[in-house]
Amino acid sequence: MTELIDLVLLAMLAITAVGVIFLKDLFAVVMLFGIYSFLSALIFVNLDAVDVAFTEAAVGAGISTVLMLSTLALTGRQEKVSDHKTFMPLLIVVATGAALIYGTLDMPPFGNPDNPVHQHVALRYIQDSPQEIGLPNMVTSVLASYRGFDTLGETAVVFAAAIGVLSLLGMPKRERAAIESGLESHLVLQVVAKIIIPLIILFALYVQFHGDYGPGGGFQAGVIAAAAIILYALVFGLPVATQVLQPDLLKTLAALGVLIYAGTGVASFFLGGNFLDYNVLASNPVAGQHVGIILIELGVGITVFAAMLSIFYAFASKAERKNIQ
Amino acid sequence: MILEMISNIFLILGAFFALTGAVGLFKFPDFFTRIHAASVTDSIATILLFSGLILRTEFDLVAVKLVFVLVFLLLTSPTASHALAKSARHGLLATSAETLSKTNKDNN
Amino acid sequence: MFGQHFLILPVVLPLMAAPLCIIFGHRLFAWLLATLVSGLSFVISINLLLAALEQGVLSYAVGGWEAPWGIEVRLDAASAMVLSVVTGISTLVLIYAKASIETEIDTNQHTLFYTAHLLCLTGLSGILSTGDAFNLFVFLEISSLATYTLVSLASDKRCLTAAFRYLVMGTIGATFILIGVGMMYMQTGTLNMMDLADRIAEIGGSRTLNTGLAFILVGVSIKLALFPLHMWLPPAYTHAPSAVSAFLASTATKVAVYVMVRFIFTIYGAEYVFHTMGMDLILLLLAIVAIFKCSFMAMAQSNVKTVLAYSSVAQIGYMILGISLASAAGLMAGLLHVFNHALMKGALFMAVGAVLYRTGSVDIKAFRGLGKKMPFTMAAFVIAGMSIVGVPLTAGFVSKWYLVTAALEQQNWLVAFLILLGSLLAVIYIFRIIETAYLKKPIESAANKDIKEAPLLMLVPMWVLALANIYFGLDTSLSVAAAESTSNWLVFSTLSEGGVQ
Amino acid sequence: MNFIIDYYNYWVVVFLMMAGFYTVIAANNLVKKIVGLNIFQTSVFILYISMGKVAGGSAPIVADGITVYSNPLPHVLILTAIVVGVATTAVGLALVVRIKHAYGTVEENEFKHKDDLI
Repeated sequence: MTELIDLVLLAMLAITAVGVIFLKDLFAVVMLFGIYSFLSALIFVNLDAVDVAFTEAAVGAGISTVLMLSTLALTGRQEKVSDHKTFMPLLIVVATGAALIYGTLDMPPFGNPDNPVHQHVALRYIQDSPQEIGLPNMVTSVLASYRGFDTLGETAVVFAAAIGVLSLLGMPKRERAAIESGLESHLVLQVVAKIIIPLIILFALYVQFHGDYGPGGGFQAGVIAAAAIILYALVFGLPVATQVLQPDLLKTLAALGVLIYAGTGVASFFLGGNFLDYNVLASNPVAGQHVGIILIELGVGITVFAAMLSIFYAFASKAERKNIQ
Repeated sequence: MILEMISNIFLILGAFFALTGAVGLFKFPDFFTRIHAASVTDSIATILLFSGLILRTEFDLVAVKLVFVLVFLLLTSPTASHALAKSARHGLLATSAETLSKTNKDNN
Repeated sequence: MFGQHFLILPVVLPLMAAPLCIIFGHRLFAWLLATLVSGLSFVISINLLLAALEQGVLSYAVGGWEAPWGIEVRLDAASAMVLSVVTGISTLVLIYAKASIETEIDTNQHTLFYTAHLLCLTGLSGILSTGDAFNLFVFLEISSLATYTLVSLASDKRCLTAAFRYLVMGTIGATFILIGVGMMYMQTGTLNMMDLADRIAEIGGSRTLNTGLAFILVGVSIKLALFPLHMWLPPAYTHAPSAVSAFLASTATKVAVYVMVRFIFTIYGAEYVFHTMGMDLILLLLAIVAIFKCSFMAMAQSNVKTVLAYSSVAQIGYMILGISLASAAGLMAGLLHVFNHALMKGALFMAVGAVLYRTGSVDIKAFRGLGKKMPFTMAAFVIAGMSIVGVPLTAGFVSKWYLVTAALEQQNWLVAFLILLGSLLAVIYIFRIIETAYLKKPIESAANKDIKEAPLLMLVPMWVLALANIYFGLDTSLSVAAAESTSNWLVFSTLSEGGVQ
Repeated sequence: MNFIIDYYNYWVVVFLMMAGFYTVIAANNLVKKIVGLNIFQTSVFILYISMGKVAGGSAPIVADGITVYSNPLPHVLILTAIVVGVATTAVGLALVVRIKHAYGTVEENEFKHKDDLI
């Protein structure tokens, strides 16, 4: 059954990918990309990667698509037809694809429990992590503790992206007067948005703190909370949103999250452990792990929330400036 | 046992409505009729599918979560359809009837 | 109590300083903090290098989880040497940047510049010190993202397309590395480099591992700008702010060369890569084409930064050539050239940046008569230029000498001859600039009259590097010892694990 | 037949990767290049997640009555990689916006100067 669903979803993915290649309407291309992301999220669920699916749906279909659409608002939605050379790219792609197919021939069979992947390192994560870390969600255990250094790097990447976008596009000015954006007429939207935005934020908090037990964690929570504010900005206008959450505050928050994460690591070596060794943070190791994981997930959540939102602000303010002109 | 039967009926009906919505999306002539077809999937199909799923749970936390998702979908999907239709009207997209009458006028 | 934690500090210090720069925001504070942190990392790296020369390998389990379950931070003399170069150059560049970016970057972007620089340093240090293949990818992406930002900070609009091209090619490279690491993981079930090496030696080879290696090599080749995947480098280095060009030219590609050495010698083993897969011939050919094609390209340019950028691609050819000789001597010569080239290119780009600061142009015409007007800057340029050419008593001579020796050791006369011929090409493109600066009459105009020597804050780091070129040309004990011990170690470990010969 | 069942997943993923890769190198429009880059990366994610699947296993969250779990490690790696992907996308799109502003076009073949080719 799993294989059948997998096959159907893969076929749909293939159709979507081909559509992206041939369509010239960029709006449709971006929408197809959103669909592509959702479909791959479904594949991830089907292959038991619920945390990944959650993130892919929130990021690929959510944030990435919104950013692409705001870019299109600034650059135009039609790809021009050109006599672009297609032969060389095709040749490169066919050669690369052939190399990959050659590589698949010795790959271990799909789904076989005897594969080396399932035999070596992963065994400890599956068998011992519930005792060593004390959390039922193994993905959170591995992400936050065994491979906490990766996740610190990931937080730094998000921070670097925020720095990059800010340096390229600049921040919206807070004091600018509200602009006639024609949004007042969308009364239904505004009423519904008012109802669901608190729900979304509540859900983000649930995802943040329930990530130890079910799918979720700081990253997903940060993206969902950012989505709530993005919705607010879309329905009520960017100037109103920047009054509520000021761009400068966001910049500081993004930096603060990284500091919380790295600071947890530094704290653990002042308490006598290695960097990011949470065992020393409390009297017994399991409690220490718990404290450490909550702290670093908080750091991740804050950075991701603030970084994603400031990236959106930067794009949206550019688009708005263009509308005024 | 009976619950499972009812659940099956709900699920099959839900799937049927989802399918009709998809067919309508392709078959109908203009944007507004298409969005009408699409909202069939949003409303009745979702309600039926979720009711069917809830009947299959043991009425524990999972059922509560499903109810939450259902409520959320019922709030957002019609709003999305509304916003789409309104933007389309705002962007002066014509219904097929209007287009027809316009071309007729042009021909005359 | 603190001693063992030194290993992680070169990564963590800049990582924590970057957000602090943003929180406090003032550019002077950001500059001070960045320079301080970078300098501190440099001192720590030197200590780590000395410790590594003594003890061999330093290892640190992040999070207290032993490898392969946790991520291991692992330094040997090779990585500690490159780490010292990276942190050292970063410190000098930061000192230099204070004056240099005043004319090249908008004032309210300065804090962002220092933050991005610190993040780039974090990424590079992370790549050098991690012992985990996937962790390497993460740090590679930190440094790459920061680099795209740094390149695009310049005021010339062409930096934008250069940064975009860099971003697209860099991301393709990173994705190729991701595919390769995935294939390795699939076959071995582990991500730790030492564990991977053991298991790959056990398996001995498979089509999946071959493909994984091919993808990693292509991905890394994009990052290190190996011909013909170098297209992103010349525009990026030409249009980036001078401080950024100086930093990137002397560190980023060098770190990528190090990554290639790691994957070839530590993880797969020289036996696998060179004998089973026959990569040595491909790499050798590409390296030689790179040296000649890009040296000729360098001659044809009128923008001096572009000349230096193409020269970088050619010099990378020498490093890859050393690696492709597949011998201890070749590897050592390659690593030595990594070290020396960082010194020369750093000084050259700094000198060009100083010219840009005073004259507002980097076209070769702007160099007319600068020998008199900016004597110290041009003298530093001459010294570093000699080093590129490989004149005796400079660092460049040492690495060329070892390269030729390594080629002759294999009775490879043709390669040895080509290395010398390549140096001759370097004479042409470097001398063209020096000739313009010293022998051509300056264009007399009002604006040209008041060109002065560059400010002290720019001269000092430039001269530190220029003198380092001479110092490491005379006293080769430290650099050669570091390169030698590492290459012995690298090849030795592959021999013992692979059980060759 | 077994051979196909064992490998079909990988082959389709290879096709998807190459579709994305082709879009990156062949597309004329910079936004489309970024979309292609995303498709390329997402397909690599599917490759990783496929290798973590254990037939008959379930999501790696401890629950009563479940004995076989899929491998959590690829999930962790891909979580990180997704974040890296969106970070790159954001910076790339910001560059596109600036390029449009500076050059007035985002079509590759409309950049006049040779240096501006991407």
